Amino acid sequence: MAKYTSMAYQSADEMVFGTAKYPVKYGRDFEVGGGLVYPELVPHPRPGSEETKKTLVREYEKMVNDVLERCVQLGFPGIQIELEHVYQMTRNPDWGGEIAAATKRLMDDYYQKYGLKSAIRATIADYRKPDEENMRDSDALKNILATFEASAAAGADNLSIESMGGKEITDYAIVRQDIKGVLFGIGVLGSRDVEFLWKKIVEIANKHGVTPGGDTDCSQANVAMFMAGGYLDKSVPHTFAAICRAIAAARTLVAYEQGAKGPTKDCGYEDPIIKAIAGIPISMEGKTCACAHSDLLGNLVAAVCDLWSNEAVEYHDMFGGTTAAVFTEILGYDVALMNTAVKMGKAKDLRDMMINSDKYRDTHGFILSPDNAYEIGKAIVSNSESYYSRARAAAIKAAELMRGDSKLLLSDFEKEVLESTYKALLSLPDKEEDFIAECIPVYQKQVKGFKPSNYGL
Amino acid sequence: MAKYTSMAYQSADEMVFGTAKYPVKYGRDFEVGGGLVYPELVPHPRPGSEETKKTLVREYEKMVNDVLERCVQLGFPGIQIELEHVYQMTRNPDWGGEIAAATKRLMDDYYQKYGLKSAIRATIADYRKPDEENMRDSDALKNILATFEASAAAGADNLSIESMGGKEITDYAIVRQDIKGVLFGIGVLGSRDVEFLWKKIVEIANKHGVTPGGDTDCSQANVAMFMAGGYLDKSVPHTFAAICRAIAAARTLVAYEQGAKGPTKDCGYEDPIIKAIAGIPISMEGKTCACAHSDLLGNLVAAVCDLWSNEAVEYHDMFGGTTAAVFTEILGYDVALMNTAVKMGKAKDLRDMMINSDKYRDTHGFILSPDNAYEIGKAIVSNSESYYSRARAAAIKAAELMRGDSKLLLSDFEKEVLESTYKALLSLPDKEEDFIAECIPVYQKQVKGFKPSNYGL
Amino acid sequence: MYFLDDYSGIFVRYDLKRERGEAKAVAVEDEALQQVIQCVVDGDTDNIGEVVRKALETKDPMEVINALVKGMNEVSRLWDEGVYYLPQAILSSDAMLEGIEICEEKMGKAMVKKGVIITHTAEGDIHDLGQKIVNALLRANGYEVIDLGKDVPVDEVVAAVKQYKPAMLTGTALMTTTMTAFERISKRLTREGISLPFVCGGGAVSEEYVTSFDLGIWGKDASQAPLMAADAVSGKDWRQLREKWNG
Amino acid sequence: MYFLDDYSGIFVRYDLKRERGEAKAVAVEDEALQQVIQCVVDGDTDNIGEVVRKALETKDPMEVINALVKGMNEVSRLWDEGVYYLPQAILSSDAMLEGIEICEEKMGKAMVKKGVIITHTAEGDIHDLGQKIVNALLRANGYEVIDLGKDVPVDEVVAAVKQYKPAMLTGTALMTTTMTAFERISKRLTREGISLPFVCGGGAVSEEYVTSFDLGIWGKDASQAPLMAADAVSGKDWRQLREKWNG
Ligand SMILES: [Zn+2]
Ligand SMILES: [Zn+2]
Ligand SMILES: [Zn+2]
Repeated sequence: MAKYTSMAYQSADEMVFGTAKYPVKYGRDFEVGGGLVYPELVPHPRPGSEETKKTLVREYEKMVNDVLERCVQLGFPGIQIELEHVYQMTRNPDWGGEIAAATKRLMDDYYQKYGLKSAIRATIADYRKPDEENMRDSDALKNILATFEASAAAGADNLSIESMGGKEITDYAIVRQDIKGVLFGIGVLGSRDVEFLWKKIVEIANKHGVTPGGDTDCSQANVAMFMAGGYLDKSVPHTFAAICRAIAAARTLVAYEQGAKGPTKDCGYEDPIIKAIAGIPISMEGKTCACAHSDLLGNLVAAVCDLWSNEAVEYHDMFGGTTAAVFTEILGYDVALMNTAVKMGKAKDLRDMMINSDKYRDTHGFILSPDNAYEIGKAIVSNSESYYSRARAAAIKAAELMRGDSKLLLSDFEKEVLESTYKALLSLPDKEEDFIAECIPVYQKQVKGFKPSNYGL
Repeated sequence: MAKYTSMAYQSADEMVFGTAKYPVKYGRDFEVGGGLVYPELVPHPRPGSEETKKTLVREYEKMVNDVLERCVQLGFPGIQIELEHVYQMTRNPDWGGEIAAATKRLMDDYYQKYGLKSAIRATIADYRKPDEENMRDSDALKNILATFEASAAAGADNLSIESMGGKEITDYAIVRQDIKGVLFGIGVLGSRDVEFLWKKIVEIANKHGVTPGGDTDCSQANVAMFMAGGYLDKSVPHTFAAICRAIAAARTLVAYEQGAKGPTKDCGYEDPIIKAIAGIPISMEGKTCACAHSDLLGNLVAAVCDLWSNEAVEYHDMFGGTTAAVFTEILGYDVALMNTAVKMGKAKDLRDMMINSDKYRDTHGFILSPDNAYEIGKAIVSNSESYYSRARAAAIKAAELMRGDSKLLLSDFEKEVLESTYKALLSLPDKEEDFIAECIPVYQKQVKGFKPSNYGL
Repeated sequence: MYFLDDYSGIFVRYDLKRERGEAKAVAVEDEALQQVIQCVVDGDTDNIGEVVRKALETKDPMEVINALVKGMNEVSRLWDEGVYYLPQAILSSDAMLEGIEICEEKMGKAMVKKGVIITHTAEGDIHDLGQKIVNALLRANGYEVIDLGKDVPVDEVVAAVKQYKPAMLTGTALMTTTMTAFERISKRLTREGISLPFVCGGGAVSEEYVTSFDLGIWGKDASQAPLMAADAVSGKDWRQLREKWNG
Repeated sequence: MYFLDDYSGIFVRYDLKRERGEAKAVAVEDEALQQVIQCVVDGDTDNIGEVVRKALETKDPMEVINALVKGMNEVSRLWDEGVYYLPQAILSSDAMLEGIEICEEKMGKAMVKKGVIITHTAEGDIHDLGQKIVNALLRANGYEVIDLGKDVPVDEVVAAVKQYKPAMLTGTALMTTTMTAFERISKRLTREGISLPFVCGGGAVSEEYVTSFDLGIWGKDASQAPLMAADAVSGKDWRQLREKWNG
């Protein structure tokens, strides 16, 4: 497949929130990356509401209405709502379709009445089981594709997914600090599965005239990052998790090579690297997604975002209204601050504040700081012989950046992990075919259910 | 009583977040207004936990621990926790005391283990009923003072209150758009009650060597602001609510004239005016208090803050941890951004972004924009003959500012309200004694239970 | 300090775009009654006494009461349409109630009310502004309100329900740690076999909480109170009210 | 792009201050057993087979098993003290289990386990990493794990409990809309008169939710699983586990 071989931006400094090289327009007068940042609100239905289609549609109607009403109450110019499918919405394509249609009805209504700009992202649930079924021909896959169709037909503006290819290997490898396994799971298998899936998604999007949005390595790199956790956690080393993230960038990039146009998925922390390479608008989540998970780069991750998201908030009452409304309000003001900076001609000042807040707080912020993200992007596009070669180059670059900056302080343990991981990366074969040949027997033995044919191998 | 007759700052532009003319030090290595902003987290116990002292203390221990742990997990340098008393904590002085002691134990522990800076604000509940009992000699008052004592003895660093004087009149007046009543309730009666109460609070604080913090016109000006609500609400006109706020500044100022040192109470939206006059550090709440209530000045209100608060969040689980931890995280990153700006020498740039985000979004943001807040402060100190004269001057100034700035757009209805309120203000007597003489019979007739003797009248 | 001239992209003033209804005068034949109506529509508490007394010189008290109610209906419409805000409605209600009192004196008896409603603010809670607004709106709409006041013990609420047998009970609370009294009231009433709509609202009171116990209906806004009262008086039970107003 | 040199006031790197335990070697007399222990402590899955086979030449299988367990205990201590992280514990567990398997072959029978635990991931949920970690840690601590896998229907879980009569059941879920299966499992078991600790955890699963139904104990972290299992095997019932681990 055609791969990116050059950067969309001349330098990291050229990148800033709100503006992307290739803006995307859709929905109700909604433009992403065209100069302004918008909030992306992700509401999550309460447990129990998934019981019937009727109760779930009703739950979404209430959540969506709360979001749109709060925008008008406070003067927010526009918003994207993500319908992040719970299992039941993809398992039953008509559920997903009907919820998209209900969301669209409400958005049309607010647009007519108040001029509120808006758009819908439908993120279909990838519930294929890599270790139990045929990833390229299963009922799950059929339902997934049918739900993309139904959502596009019903009014979704942006089609996205968090695809799962390679997870059977990375689940095994992440908790064993096995960088080879991660490189194989994310860099090789993940990339191949993204390629397979996104050909189909782009086709569906084109057929319905909607936008193929993006993918995210949520199921793998985010697992590593979430397990790494905060300063007190001792699950996955933070240096190791950061290297997993660099690998994820090479994998997620495949979606855009297949025709996805962005804005990317909010939980793709690898997206600043993607933006540097592909120039597409990105959705990011940071401090205001604390409702969904904690991270050590709450401000930095907003530095080059085009949408700003809460990742997921379960629908409940708070003193200040429902959680959907509350997080719309916080996101909306975050975004207002960014857009004010744009209007004042000070966007880069605010960006640099965001960066300096977290660049040296931890490893993830460090490698995703736009300057370092850009370097990792360059390593990817300069090693485009194979999915493997660019993923490994990204990992090596991330390790080198961490090794080479004395301002990034590391505990002895983290240093040891970084050194051993770096050495392991250097010792791997150069050629993809050699690497694959080496990995297949190892992981067939160690990971129950791993089938190379799921990835065309 | 001695009144402020000059401004602490030479100009509005001199004011910026993180720095106050008169910083306050207390707690565990904690300084407010000394150059950096800290978060102030206010956790609220779940309904039912108030059943016994044991269950409530346990609830607080969990909440406080979640807050402190999240700070260490993410590297936040310090935090203030507000123990905002639910009725039961003040009604039973030993409850309030024991909860302060438990909080201190945990804070000492985190300080020793990690060096986390911290402080406790105890906000005692003013549950006197102005229309039913003697405000200056009742069981409620005795309990309130006893709880101040118990809290100070047990480890509270900052003693605060949301006092209620004049509420029987303003409750009546706000919903009748009766500016005379508001001026009487907040400007005259409120000021006199603050004077009465704060003499006693400052005495208790001094006795225990802790800091008398601040008061807030929560029970009056915030009622007007909350009822005014968003763009779609039609309860209290927004221009009217803004004028109530200006009056509140003249009232809340009395606490500092009596010896309170700040940091002020988070929900005192009048505090930018207070800071301009008195130079004390202020705690503010804005976008990140959406969990507690919505407002139209989410960013602007941070422009000159020294502590940054969530106002109140009920303790529950979210995907990302408990609400106490989640809002600690969001506040902590908000604050990290401000402190980064300080360190970069760009604090005023960020401040101006905050201001421009909301100055013309609505009337409250407009009058609390530091430039306008400063002007209102000048009106207060230049009319210091009486509590009444300065409160009225603040109101007139706020009205004039709104009338005089063509960038502040107003609906016809809001304009009418502004004009009629302005006229009413101008038509009032100049002298306090005349005003009081005019008001007493009117409100004795209209407001059941109003007793001038509660205010030494 | 630097101020922008153009705020587009930062916020949109949707409030300026809002459609606004028009203040139409209600025209009636009689000049005296017209003045009564006008006083109510204007919320003119200074003059209502005089114009009502004047009208009573030539009109039957019930005719005057009808004019007062007509004025108040007009006010409700204006509030609905965004011409009026809450203060206008409260002032009109003040005026109307003052007028009715004068008429009732003349009749020598109270006018027939639509039904009895008990209101209270929860034990431990001294914030009763919400309740006062509810009282005013209910009275303005013709209901007899038994106002138990604020910080009312559970026992007292239950006793009052037994004594007055209201069509509906309301509870207001600002704090979640005081609103738990609502659930206790609900349990006590249910145990005693009493079933009536118990509308709870205010500050921190959430729909999730109120609909978690029997009898409870969540009141989002004081302005709903008269409409809910109408449902209750018409015989709808608490389940029907909840079905209609919540969820 | 502008970078600061001094980050004080912005963040504090508490992680660097953290105390760290020391990796002490467990010394035993026998050289062969010492190597077995070392392989477990190092998580050395490449060499464990060889050293275990070597030790079995001179030692009784139960002696070797005891050495494997001793190594694993050392690993647990190192993890507790922050010397090791989860991956080290998992690799050691891999090594230990491989070693035990070899010993069991030699004995011709399985070693006696501390008790039976059933684990599963909720119906509709295909994220089973949490469960896999729980499995590894339970096995490393000597429990027999019946692994029902992921996306397991309620019926199947209930049937397995009846069949295997475990000391404890665990459920993992990433999504709240799948975790509702836990409550259904609890109800089914309770209705059939079965009472056992049902530890639920993972992703969106909250303490509030899990402690809202009978049998449920909230598991905060996979590392708690072996300790909870020990309590369950020692005869503590679900209420005692909840009292100890939750609240
Ligand atoms: Zn995700
Ligand atoms: Zn307050
Ligand atoms: Zn507060």
